[in-house]
Amino acid sequence: MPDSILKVSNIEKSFGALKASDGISLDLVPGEIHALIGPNGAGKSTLIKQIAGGLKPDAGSVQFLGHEITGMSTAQRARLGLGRTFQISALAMGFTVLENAVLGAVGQSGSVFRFFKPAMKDAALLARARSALDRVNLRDYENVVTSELSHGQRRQLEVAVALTLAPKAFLMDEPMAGMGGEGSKTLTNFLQELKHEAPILLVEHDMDAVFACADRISVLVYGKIIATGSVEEIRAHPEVRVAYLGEEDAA
Amino acid sequence: MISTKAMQTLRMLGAASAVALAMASGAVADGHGGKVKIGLITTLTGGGAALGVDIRDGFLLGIKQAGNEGIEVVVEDDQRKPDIAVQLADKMIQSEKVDIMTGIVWSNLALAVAPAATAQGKFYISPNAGPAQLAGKGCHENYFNVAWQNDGPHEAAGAHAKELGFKNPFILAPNYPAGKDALTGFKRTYAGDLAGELYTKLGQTDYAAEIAQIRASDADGIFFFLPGGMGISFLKQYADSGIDLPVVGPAFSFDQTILGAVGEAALGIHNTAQWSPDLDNAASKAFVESFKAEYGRIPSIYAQQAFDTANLIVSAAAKADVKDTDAFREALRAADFVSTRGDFKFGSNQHPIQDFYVREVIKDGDVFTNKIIGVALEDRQDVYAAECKL
Amino acid sequence: MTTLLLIEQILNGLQFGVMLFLMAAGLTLIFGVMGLINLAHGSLYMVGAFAAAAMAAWTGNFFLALVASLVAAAIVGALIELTVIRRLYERDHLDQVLATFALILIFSEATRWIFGSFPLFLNIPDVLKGTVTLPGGIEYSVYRLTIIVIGLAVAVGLFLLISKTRVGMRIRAGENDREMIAALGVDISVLYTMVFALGAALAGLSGALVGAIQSVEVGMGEPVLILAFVVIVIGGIGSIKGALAGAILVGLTDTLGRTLLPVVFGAFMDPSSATTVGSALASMLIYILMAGVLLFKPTGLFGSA
Amino acid sequence: MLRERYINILILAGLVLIPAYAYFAEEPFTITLATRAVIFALAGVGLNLALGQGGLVSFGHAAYFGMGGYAMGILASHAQNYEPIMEVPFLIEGTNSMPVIWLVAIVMSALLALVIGALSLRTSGVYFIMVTLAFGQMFYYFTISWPAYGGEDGLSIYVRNQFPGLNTLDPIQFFGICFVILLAVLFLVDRINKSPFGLALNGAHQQEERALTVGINVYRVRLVAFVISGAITGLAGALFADLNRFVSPTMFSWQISGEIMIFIILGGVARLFGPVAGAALYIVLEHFLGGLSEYWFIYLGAILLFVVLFAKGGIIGGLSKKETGRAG
Repeated sequence: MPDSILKVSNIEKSFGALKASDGISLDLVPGEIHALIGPNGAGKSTLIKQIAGGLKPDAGSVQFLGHEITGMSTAQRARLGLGRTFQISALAMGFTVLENAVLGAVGQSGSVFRFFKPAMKDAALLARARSALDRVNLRDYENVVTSELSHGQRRQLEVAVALTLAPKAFLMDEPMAGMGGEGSKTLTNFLQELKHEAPILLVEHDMDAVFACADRISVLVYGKIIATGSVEEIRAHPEVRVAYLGEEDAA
Repeated sequence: MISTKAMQTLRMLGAASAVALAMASGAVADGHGGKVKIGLITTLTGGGAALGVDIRDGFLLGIKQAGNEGIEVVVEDDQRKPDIAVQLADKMIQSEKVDIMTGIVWSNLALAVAPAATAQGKFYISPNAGPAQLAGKGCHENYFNVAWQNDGPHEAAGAHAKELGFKNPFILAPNYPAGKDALTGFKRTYAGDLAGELYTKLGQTDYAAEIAQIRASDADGIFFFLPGGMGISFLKQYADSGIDLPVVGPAFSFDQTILGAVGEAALGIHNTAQWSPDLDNAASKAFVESFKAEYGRIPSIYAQQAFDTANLIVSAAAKADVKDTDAFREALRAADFVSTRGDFKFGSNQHPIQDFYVREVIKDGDVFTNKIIGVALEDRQDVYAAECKL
Repeated sequence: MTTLLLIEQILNGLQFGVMLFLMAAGLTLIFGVMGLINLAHGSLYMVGAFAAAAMAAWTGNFFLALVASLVAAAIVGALIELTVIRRLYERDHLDQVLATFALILIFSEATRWIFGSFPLFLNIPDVLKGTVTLPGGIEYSVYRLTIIVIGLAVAVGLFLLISKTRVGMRIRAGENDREMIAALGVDISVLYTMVFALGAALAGLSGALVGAIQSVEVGMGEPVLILAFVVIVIGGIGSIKGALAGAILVGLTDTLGRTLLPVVFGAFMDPSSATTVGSALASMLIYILMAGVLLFKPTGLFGSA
Repeated sequence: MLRERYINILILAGLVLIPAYAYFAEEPFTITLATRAVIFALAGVGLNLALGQGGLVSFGHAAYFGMGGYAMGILASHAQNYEPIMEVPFLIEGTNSMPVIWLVAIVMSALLALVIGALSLRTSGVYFIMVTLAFGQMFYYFTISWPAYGGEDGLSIYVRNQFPGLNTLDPIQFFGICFVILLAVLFLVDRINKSPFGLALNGAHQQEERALTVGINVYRVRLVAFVISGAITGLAGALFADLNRFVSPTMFSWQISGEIMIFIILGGVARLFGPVAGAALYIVLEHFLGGLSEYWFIYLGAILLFVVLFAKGGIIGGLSKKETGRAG
């Protein structure tokens, strides 16, 4: 197995009596989509926050490209190349599509403290932003105000903004949420392509999508990873069937 | 003539029958014929508006009784903000082209406005504030004060404390320039031992901690200067504290604008001022009667000072044309008017040399007011006059 | 300074704190439940004081005056909630600040228009006048003790109201999830009007209580309002417990600061400058306290992130 | 957007033409009023950078306004009395040169904003509003009780400070100085708004998470914006002190903070010219309503309430029929 890009080792996080992360370890290797699934309340969002920044684990470590990032801020992790999309679109709704993408480019270029040259006239920033928009087919919408985009288009823009960072790995939180079957399929195909550029840690609720595109799956239940393996292995895993799939079927 | 705004005010206040007063100055426009335009800037909104309202009312009453057609008054509200006061002064000088400015209640506002007015060749005649700066080194030939230099009432209180036989009083005032001047003024004439000296926060409303300190000290009396709401709060809380030490203070916390709100808590307290509504002279009695008739309340010292200010201006206007600055200044200096406080004359720095009375708070029917019980200082001139080079 | 005096000053600090708590409780309750920052809370304090003064002047009865303050402030509170405040719940804090700032302007001048510029009279009732001797020989004002008792009673009452009653449950639910409570069939807008009126009534009550030993005048609410803000920021906005803790902390810091600091500086300065410097520092002390608390706990002592 | 641009030009034209008319009609007070509007506009433009672009609702900008004022007051009073400000460890003299005073005012208020901002920006939302308010109050009480520079009495400067080649006491010339500064600052702020920094600041206002996840250090961006904002408001304070030839602690009062916010909301939040239109309207209201009634604050309050509740975009928003004020 190739060296992992992202490595989470024995993370622990408690909120009072509740153990939200109970010795979690997982990794992400080049070229893969690693899906993280688990029922509601399993501790997925807590884990994401500890990987992306914003929440510091009580114990354990997070390593990214060989760097110890456990104590780093969200912004520092982003600058190292951790691209992220959100479950609920986190976009500047008053900005145009292009402005949102340029914002990503500004962050990537580290040119935040430039006060005089207009950002929307900076060729380098614009080129980077537009190429990201091209890849998600939003180039034609670049002058549309983001709040006027459809739900699916916002998900695409989320991905585009992450792309402007030229990330070394993606952390995607339910990118398929709320998308129709067609949109979901298109996005799945796109992710299959994208994973060769940078591996993707995919947190997803949509089982069909996960089974369709993941190379590996980890199952999180009550703050613990109960199984990691290929699609087939997970389908067959008895504990998973009881803990998770059983519930899903019942529901 | 009184400008429309002032006119409205007068009408608003129901000025149907003006009590005609035989003003000895006979201030009717005579041969000089020159018109006088007066700008009155005072506090009519927000905290402290009561003082400004009395100044305006007293002043307009004086002008009205003079019946001088040649005098016009423009009234503006400074909201107790120095920058607004300065702006209004600019307006009055630049647009209204007034000859004389007056009306300011507060020392800090006067310090902003008076130098600006005199620097532009106008007269400023203060009906209330008398900061030391303007009485001493910063005195100006076109600046007159008809009320007192700020230290005056405090010096009177100090003299009275000494006379009452205070051996070890506790003194307190807010921590701002006027507060410091107050304690300095008191100490100047009292000149004895102190049980304690406290500066409180400006605008403070709870004095439990200070009262506890007074109780714990071996003070035999109290002097305090806490103007406006601060004084009301202190007096109520002091009355409720069970401490029974004699209190003296300047009139500011025992004035007609405040007594109604303090009530019984102020009864019997000795305070010092240059005037009292019961002062025994014809001009004062006539003033109190006409003020009551006009506005339905007993005039405060602020109203009295403003009334005197108006009469001073009227008297000068009768003698000289305001455009002839030197002649008009001489006419003001002569102070040839019948003051409600009896004798009135200016010192070399154009601040009054006057008597300060000791007054006692009494209840007259169901109205709280003051009664003169003695004289604290006679013909007192402020100490800053020596520094004034006029 | 003797121990006895120190104890008395601590009592004074406590009483000042309790007074602030009455004001801060309503402010923090309204913020906690509706997420609204209400600058006009000081105006409701003023309304209470003026209503009490008017009632006392009319009937001569202090207890009727207290009732009047509660009722008047609650009614005015409900009225502004219905006309203005409820349009602000969904708005950002900037809008809330400005709209309630506008209400201050309107209330202050309208009060002056109705009652005139002169301060009003309101006094302590005869039964509460004078002092009692506490154990240890401290002579203390009965009225101030009464304020401490009323304040603590209000604190207990609020705790019980919120933790034990149905209305309290609704308040807590409203705090957490507006939609859920709406789904449960509770008319949330009625609930909000009630909570706002309750907060207003508390402000009115404290205005009347304080008005009896202070000055009832236009503009009396703003200095207290700012102190109440400091209190709830220190305590954690939205927390009644925090408001109580913050109020007492501010009360003690202010009272002890202004009595002790001049003494402390007197140890190495001449008395006159010690008083000056000490008083100057004392007037800034609570703000320094607040900055200190926020440095370590950016959401206040009992605040949640 | 185009329409907003015409409105902006109209506002500027009004600000030039009214004093010009007043100059020929010999009504110097109107020029003084216009100068006041321009200075308030400048203070508002400063706050608007933090508040409008950055979403940082500072209720304590009076601190910088006052700091700028006192920078002027202290320097000029020392120059007036021929006393150096300090001699040890090195000599600092007072000055009555406007450019020097402006520089000092900018630097001092920027430093103050750096300290207050560094502390306040650890908090957010209502805490931020109240903490900035409390810091402003702290300086208010400090200046009142600090005896060296007049305490509550403030400081009077008898002659307006000097600007090379101009007679600053002439109302129209002083107006010119203030107006040119306003134009320069408007230009500067417009550039900042459009720069990568402005994009990051506004982006962080709209969606903080997003700004963080693209690698932007939001805290530092906000702090820098806060410092620039404070510095501009401080410059306005220095000019205001020179307009009145007087400084006092009221420049630090929370009502001033409130008024600066009112200029922004009246004109339109996050619009470059919002504070300019708002300050001008405020001065007009103050002048005319103040003349109509002793109780004019009731009307001001009602107008403000109406704008906040029903006319969110302020004057410019109302005229350009565009609700949001994101300067793109």
